[in-house]
Amino acid sequence: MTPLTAALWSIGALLGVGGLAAALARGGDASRFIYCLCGVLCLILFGAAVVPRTAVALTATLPLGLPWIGAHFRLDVLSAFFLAVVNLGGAIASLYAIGYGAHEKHPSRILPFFPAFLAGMNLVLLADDAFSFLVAWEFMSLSSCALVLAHHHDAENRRAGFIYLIMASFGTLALLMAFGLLAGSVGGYSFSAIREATLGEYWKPGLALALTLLGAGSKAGLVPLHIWLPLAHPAAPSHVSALMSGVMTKVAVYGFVRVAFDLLGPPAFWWSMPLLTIGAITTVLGILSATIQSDLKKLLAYSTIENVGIIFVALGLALAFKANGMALPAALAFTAALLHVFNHSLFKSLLFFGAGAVLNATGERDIERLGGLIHSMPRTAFLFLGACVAISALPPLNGFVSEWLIFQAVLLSPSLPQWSLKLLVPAAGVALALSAALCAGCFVRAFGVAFLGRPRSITAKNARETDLWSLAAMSGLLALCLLAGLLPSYLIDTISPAARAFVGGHVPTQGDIPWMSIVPIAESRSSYNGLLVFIFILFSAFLSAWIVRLLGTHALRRGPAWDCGYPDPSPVTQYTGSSFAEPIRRALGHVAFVARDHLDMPPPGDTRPARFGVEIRDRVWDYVYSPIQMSVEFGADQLNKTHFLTIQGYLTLVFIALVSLLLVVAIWP
Amino acid sequence: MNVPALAPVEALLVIPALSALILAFLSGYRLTSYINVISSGMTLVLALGLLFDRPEPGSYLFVDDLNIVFIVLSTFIGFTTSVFSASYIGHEIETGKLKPAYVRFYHAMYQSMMFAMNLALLANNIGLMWVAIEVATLTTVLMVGIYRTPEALEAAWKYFILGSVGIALALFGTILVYMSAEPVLGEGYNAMVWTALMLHGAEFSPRLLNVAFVFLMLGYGTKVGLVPMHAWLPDAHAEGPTPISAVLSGLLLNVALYAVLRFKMLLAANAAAIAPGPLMITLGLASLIFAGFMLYRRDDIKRLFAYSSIEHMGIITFAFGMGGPLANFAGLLHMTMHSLTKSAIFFAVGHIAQVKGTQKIADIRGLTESHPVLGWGLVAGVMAIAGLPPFGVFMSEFLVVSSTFARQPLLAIPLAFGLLVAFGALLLRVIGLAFGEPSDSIGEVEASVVPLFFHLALVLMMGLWLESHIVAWFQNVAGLLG
Amino acid sequence: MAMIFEFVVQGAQMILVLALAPLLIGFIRKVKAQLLRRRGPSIFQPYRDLLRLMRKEVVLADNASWLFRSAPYIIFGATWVAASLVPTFGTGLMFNWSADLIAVTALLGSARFFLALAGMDVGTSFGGIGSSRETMFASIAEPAMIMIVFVVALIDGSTQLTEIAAHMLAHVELRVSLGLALIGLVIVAIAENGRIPVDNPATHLELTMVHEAMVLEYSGRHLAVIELAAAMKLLLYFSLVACIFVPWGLAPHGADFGAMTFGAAAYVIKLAVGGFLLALFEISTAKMRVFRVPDFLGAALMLGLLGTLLLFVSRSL
Amino acid sequence: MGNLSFDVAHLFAGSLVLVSFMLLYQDRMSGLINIFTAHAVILSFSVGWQAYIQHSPHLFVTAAIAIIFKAVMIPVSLQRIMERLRIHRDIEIIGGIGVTMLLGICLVALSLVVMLPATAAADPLAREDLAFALSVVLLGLLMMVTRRNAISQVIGFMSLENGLILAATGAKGMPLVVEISVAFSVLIAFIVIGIFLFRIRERFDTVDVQELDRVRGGRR
Repeated sequence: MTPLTAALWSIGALLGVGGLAAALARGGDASRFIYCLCGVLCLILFGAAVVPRTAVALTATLPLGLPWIGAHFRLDVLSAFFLAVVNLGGAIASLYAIGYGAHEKHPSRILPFFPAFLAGMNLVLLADDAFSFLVAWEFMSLSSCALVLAHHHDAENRRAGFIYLIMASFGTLALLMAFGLLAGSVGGYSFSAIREATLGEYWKPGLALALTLLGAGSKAGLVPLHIWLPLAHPAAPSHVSALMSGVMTKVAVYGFVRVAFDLLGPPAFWWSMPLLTIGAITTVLGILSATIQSDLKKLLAYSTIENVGIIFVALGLALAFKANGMALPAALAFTAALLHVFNHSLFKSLLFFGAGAVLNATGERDIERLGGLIHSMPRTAFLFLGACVAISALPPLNGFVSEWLIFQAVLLSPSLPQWSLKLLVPAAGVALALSAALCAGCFVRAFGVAFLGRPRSITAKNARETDLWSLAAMSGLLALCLLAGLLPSYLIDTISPAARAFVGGHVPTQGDIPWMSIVPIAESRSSYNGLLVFIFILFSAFLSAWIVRLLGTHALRRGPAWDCGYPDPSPVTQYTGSSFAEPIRRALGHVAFVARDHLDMPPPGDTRPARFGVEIRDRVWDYVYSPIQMSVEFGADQLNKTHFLTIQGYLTLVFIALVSLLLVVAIWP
Repeated sequence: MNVPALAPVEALLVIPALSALILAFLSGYRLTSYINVISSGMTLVLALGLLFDRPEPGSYLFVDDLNIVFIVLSTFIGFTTSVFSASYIGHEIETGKLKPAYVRFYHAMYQSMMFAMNLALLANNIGLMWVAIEVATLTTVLMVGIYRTPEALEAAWKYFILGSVGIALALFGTILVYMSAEPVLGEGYNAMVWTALMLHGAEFSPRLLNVAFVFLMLGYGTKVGLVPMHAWLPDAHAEGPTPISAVLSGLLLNVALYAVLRFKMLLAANAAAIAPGPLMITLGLASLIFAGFMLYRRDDIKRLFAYSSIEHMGIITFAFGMGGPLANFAGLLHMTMHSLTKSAIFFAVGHIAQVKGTQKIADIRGLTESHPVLGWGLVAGVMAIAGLPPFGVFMSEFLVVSSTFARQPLLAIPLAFGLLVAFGALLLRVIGLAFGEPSDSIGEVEASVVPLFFHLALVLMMGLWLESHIVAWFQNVAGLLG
Repeated sequence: MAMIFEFVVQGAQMILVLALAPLLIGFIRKVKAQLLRRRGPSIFQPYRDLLRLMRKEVVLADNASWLFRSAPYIIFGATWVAASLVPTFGTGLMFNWSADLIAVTALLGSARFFLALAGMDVGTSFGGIGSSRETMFASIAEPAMIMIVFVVALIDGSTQLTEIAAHMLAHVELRVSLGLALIGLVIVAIAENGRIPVDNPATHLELTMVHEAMVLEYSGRHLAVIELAAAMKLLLYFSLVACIFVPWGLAPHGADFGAMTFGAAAYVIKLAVGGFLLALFEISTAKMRVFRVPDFLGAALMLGLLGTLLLFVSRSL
Repeated sequence: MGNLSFDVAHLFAGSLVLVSFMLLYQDRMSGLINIFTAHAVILSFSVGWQAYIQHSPHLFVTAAIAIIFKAVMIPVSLQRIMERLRIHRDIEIIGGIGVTMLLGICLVALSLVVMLPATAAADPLAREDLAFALSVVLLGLLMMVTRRNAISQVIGFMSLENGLILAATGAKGMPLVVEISVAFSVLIAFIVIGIFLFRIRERFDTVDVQELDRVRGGRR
C-alpha cells in the first residue's frame, strides 16, 4: 500500500466515522470515541505525508467525479507538506476535543461534521483534477459551515454561517472560472492536462491568477474578502475554530500555491504585485482590527487574517523572484511562506484552544469581563502565554523564525530588475514590521486583560482549570512551537524539496551547518540560531536570579497593591481592553475603521452617570459590502413588484416579448 | 409498421389512460392511491424496458436517444411522487383539507396527466405533441385548483389563461414549421413527423423557421417557466397540492423543455436559420437573474422553491443555448438533477407544511431541531439545489460555468452573478427554516420519507459517480443536440 | 584552546556591558546635573542604588502572579543577551553568529512584551497606562527600527552586525541614506529608552509617565533587576550606534588582546561622548505630550523609508 | 382554381383582420359579442372556402365547429353570463381606443414585414393567409392586453385562436387541424365555464380580472 492509498483509505474512513457519528450521536456519550477515531486517522494521514521522503509524486485515479476524467489524486512534496500540517492540527484538535467535547450540549450537531471537515481538507490537498478539487473545497466549506451553525440558536451564529457560505461560494465560483479558463473549452480538467496546456494569450494567465486570488483569497481571508472570517471562526466550537483558523486557511494557501506556482506555468513579474499589495494591506488591517477587538475569539480570527497576509507577501516575493529566474531568493521566500504556514497552524490552534478553555471555564469570550485567570487557570495561562509569545514573532519561539526568513527575503529585493518591485517590496516590508509590532501589542493586550489583573466578573473569579486532555493537547502544541523555534533547520530542510519543485531552487541545506544555526543565503549575510539564543537567555536569567539571591535578601512580603498610594479595590478601575487599545486606535486605527466617540453627559442636576462609548465601523464593510447588500435589496424590491401584477400585466409582458422578438426577426438580414 | 414491436411504447400510454378511467369510477382513498402507485410503477418498469429494447420509430410514436432520457426521468418521478402523494393526500383527508370526493378526481387527473406527458414525449408528430402538452396543461390546471380556496382558484385561473396563450403561440409556431416543411416533404402527415423533419431540416425555408422558433420558444417557454412568461408558475406551485408542485417542477417543465429542444435541433440543422442559441441564452440568463432576485422577497415556502425552479430552468436553457458537447451534457445532467432534487424538496416541504400548519417561511423555524429527519432532508435538498457539492447539481453547474467561461467569459459573469444571487437567497431562507429556536408544530404526520431520501441519495450518488452507461448515453444525446 | 579564548572574550563582553551599564546612567545623570549647574550624585550612585534595592525586602501585591515575579529575570535575560550580541570592543565574537540585527531588535521586543505584561499583572490603572502607551510607542518604533535595519543592510549587504561594522570600516563613505538612518536610530533609541522628550526617567507620579508606570509595583530585588536591564538597554543602543556609524577602533575577528584593549578603550570614549550628547539634548528640550509621540516616531519611520528609497535612486544614478 | 379562389380566400382573410379591428374598436359589451359572432362566421366561411379549394373535406368539420360552437354557443352563453352578472357597462380600455388602433395597425405592419419575406417560397395563397393570420393573432393578444374585463379578454383570446385556425387551414394539407380545433374549443369552453363557475359560487365579486388578482390572502 502506497502512502497515497493509505491516505485515501483514511479519508474514506473519516467520512465513515462521520456517518457513524451521525448514527451514534443520538445514543449516548459517543464523543470521546469519535474524537479518538478522528485523532488516530489524522495520525495515519500525518504518517502518510511524512513517511515518503522521495520527490516522486504518487498518483491514483478513482472512477469517481467527472465521468470522462475520473477523480485524480496526487501526493507530491507540496501536498505532503500541507497534509502534514493539516493532520498534525487535526490530530491535536481531536485530542483537545476529547476533553473539550465533553462539555458540548448538542454533540449530534458537531460529531458528524467534524470528521467530514477533516476529510474535506485532506481531499483538497490530494485532489489532482479541477472537479475533485472544487468538490473537496466546497465540501470543506460546507462541513465547516455546519459546524459554525452548531450553536444555531444564536442569531449571530446564523448570520455568520450565512455570510460564510456566501463568501465560500463566491470563492468557489471564482476558482471554478479560473479552472474553466485553464482547462479550455474542451474540458481538460485534470491538473496534468492543465500543466501541459499552454494558455496562449497573455491576458489569460493573468485573469486566471486574479480569479484564483479571489477564490483562494476569500477562503484564506485576504482583505477585502475577509469579512466572513471573524464572524465564522469564532462562532464554531473552539476546537473547530482552531482547525478553521489554524488549518483551513492553510488549505486555501495550498490552493493558491498549487495554481499560481504549478498550474499556471512560468510567472510574469507583475503577478507578484497584487499579492504583495493585498498581502501587505491584509496584514496591517488584520492586526489593527484584532487590536481593538474585545471578543477573544474574534481577536484571534483577525490575527489569522494578519498571518495570512504575511504568508501571501512571502508568496508574492517568491513569485517575483521566480519570474526573474532568481532561484535562491525565490526558494528563500517560498520556504519562509511554508514555514510560516506551519508555525501559524501551531500557535493559532493553541491560542484557540486556550480561548476555548477560557470559554468553558467562564462562559465568556469578552475579555472585558475576564481578568485574573492566571490564578485560577495557571496552566492554561502559561500555555496561552507561550502561544502569545510565538505569534508575536519573539525569539526564541517559532513565529520569529519564519518572519525573520521573510525579512531576509525582503532584503534581497534590490537585486530585482523591475523598479516597481524594488519600491513595492520594501513598502511591504514596512507593513510586515508594523504588523509584527502591532501583533505583539495586540497579544499583550489579549493576555494582559484576560489573564492578568483582577477578575472583572463573578464567572471569571470562579473559573476552574481545564481538563487534562485539553491541557495535554495544548502542551503538545507549545512543545512543538518551541521545537520549531529552536531547531528550524530540520523544518527548512523538509520544505526544500517543495521549493525545488515549485520555484526551481532551494536554500542551502541547513542540517549540515554547525551549531544548528540557520543560514538562509550565506553566513556573511545573516544567520540565526534559536537554540543558542534560548540557552543564552535561560542562562542569563538564571544567572541573574542566582546572583541576586547571592547578593540580596530572600525576604518577601505580601501586601496590598501600591498604585501610587491610592489603591482601589474595585476591579473596574483596571485598565480595560478598549482603553488599552485606545492609543493605537487613535494613532493608526483610522485607516481601517471609522471610530466615533460619543459622550453622554447628563445635564447638571441629573443623577444618572455620564457614559462614554465608542462606535466602531469597519470601512471595508461600509464601502464594499453594504453597497452590494443594498443593491441586491434594491433589485429584489424592484423586481418583486412583478410578483403582484394582474394577469393582464403578465400578458403584457408576454406580448412585449413576442413583439420585440418578431421585430428582431424582421430586421434580421 | 411493426405493431407488436411498438407494444411497450403504446402500453406506456395505455396504462395511465386506463388507470385514469378506472380511477375516475373508484372511490376510497386507500384503494385509489394503491392503484395510482401501481400504475405509475408499471409505467416506470415499461419505460426502463425501453432502455434495453427500443422499438423502431412509428408514424405516431417513436423512441430515440433524446426522448428516452425524458421518458425514464418523468416516469421515475411520476412513480416516486405517487408514493409520496399517498401519504400526503392521506394526511390532507384526515385534516379535512381535501374532501374525499375530490380524491377520485385527483387520482384520475394524476394518471391523465401522466398519460399526456408520456404522449408528449413519445409523439413523433409536432401536432400530436402540441395536443398532448395542452392536455397536460389542462389536467394540471384542474389539480392546482383542487383545494377550492380563493387563492387556489386564482392560481389555477392564472395558470390557465397564461398557459392557454402560451399554447396558442406554440400552435402558431407549429403551423409555421409545417409550412416550412411542406414544400420539401410534401403535403400531409409526413411534414409533421419528427423523424422526417430531422432528416430534412437543412432544406427548409430558414426565414420561416426563424419566425416559427420565436413562437415556439415563447409558447413552450411559457410552460418551461422562462421569464417573462413565468408568472403562472409560482402560484400554481404554491396553491396546488404539494405532489402536484413536485410533478410540475419535476416533469411538466421538462416536457415543455423537451419540445423546445426538439425545435432547437431542427433549427440547428439548418445553417441559414437564425441561431437558436442566443435567444435561449438570453431567456435563460433573464430567468436565472430575475428568479434569483425574486427569491429574496418570498414569504411562502412553496413559492420560494417555485422561483428556484424558474432559476434552474434558466440555467438549463442557458446550457442548451450554449451548445457544444460539454454544455449540452451539463444541461441534460442539470435537468435530471433538478427534477430529482426539486421534487425531493417538495416532498420535504409538503410534510413540513403539514406539521407546521403553514406555508409561511416566517412561521417555520428550527426544523432540524423539531423534526430532524424532515429538517435535514430539506437542508440537504436545498444544498443540493443550490449547487453545493457533493450533490449532482454541482457537477452540472461546474461544467456549465467552466465551459462557458472558457468560451465566452463575458457570458459567464452574469451567469455566476445570477447563481450567487440565487444562492444567497436560498441560503438565507434555509438557515431561517432549519435553524434557530423551533416554532410551534400543530401535529405530527406519518411522513413517507423514502422517496425524499431516495431522490437525495440518487442526486448524491450522481454527484460523485456517474455510471458509464448513463454517461455514454448523455454524451450521445449531447452530441445529437449539437 | 582558541575556543576557550573565544569563550572568555564572549564572557568579557557580557560582563563589560553588565558592568558599564549603571556607570553610563550615572555618567549621564552627572553630566546633566553639571550642565544644570548642580553637583549631582556620584557617577557610581546607580551601583549603590542597585545594591540597596537588592538588600531590601520585596513587597508584593496580594494578587501578583508568578508572571510578575519571573518577568524581571526574563526581561533581564533577554536584554542582556541582546546587549552582548552587539559588538562593543570587538567583532566576530563567538555568539555573534547566533543572531543578527533583526534578532536583536526582536529580543528587545521580547523584553518589552514581558515588561508590558508585568505592568498589567497587578491590575492597577497606572500599570495599564504604562503598558498601553509602551505598546503604542513600540508599534511604531519597531517598524522604524526595521526600516533602519533595511537601510543599513542594503548598504552593507548583511544584517550581521560584525559584517556591517567590517563593511563600514572598509568602505568609508558619506551617504544621505546613512545620515537619515542615524537620525532615525537616535529617535528610536530615545523613545525605546524612555528619555526626554518621550518620557522622563526622573519622574514618578506623573500621568504622562510610561516606563515608570509599568514598574510601579516592583520593589526590592525585582526592581533592581529591571533597572539594570533598562540601563543595559540604553547601553545597547549606544553600542549599536557606535558599531554601525562609528566602527573605528573595533577589534576584528580573531584579534589579539592588545587590539581588544584598544577597542575597549575606544568603546568607553564613544560611550562618554554619546552620554554627553544625550545629556545635552535632554536638558535642552522639554517633554512632549504623549499623543505627539507617534508623530515623533512616525518621523523615524519615514526617515527609514526615505533612506531605503534614496538608496535605490543613488545606486541607479 | 386560379385567381378567383385566391381572391375569395384573400377577401375572407382580410375581412377577418378588419373584424379584429372592429373588436378592438368596440367598447360595448353586447356589441363586442355580436362582432365576435361575425368574426367566427367569417372564419368558418374562410375555412369552408379552403376546404373547398384544397379538396379536403375534413376541413368542413372545422368550419362546422367554428360556426356552431363559436358563432352560436359561445356568444349565447356569454350573453347569459352577462345577464346573470349584470354586466352592461362600457368596457374600460387601457390607453384609449385611438392608441390601441394605432398599435393594431403597427402590429399588422409588423406581421406583414415578418411574414412576407419569410414565406417568399410558399404559394401566394398561403403567404397572404399566414400574414393575415399573424395579424389576427397579434390583434387578439393586443385585445387581451388592453381590456380590463374578463369577457372581453376571453373574446380577445378567441379571436386569437381564430387566427390560429385560419393559419392552420391556410397551410396546405395540414393534418390534425380538426383535432386542434376541437382541442381549442375545449379550452375555450373551460374558460367560459370557469368564469361562469367562479361567479355562481360567488368566489369573486365581479369577473373583473383585477378583482381576481385582489383575492390574495395577506400576500400583498
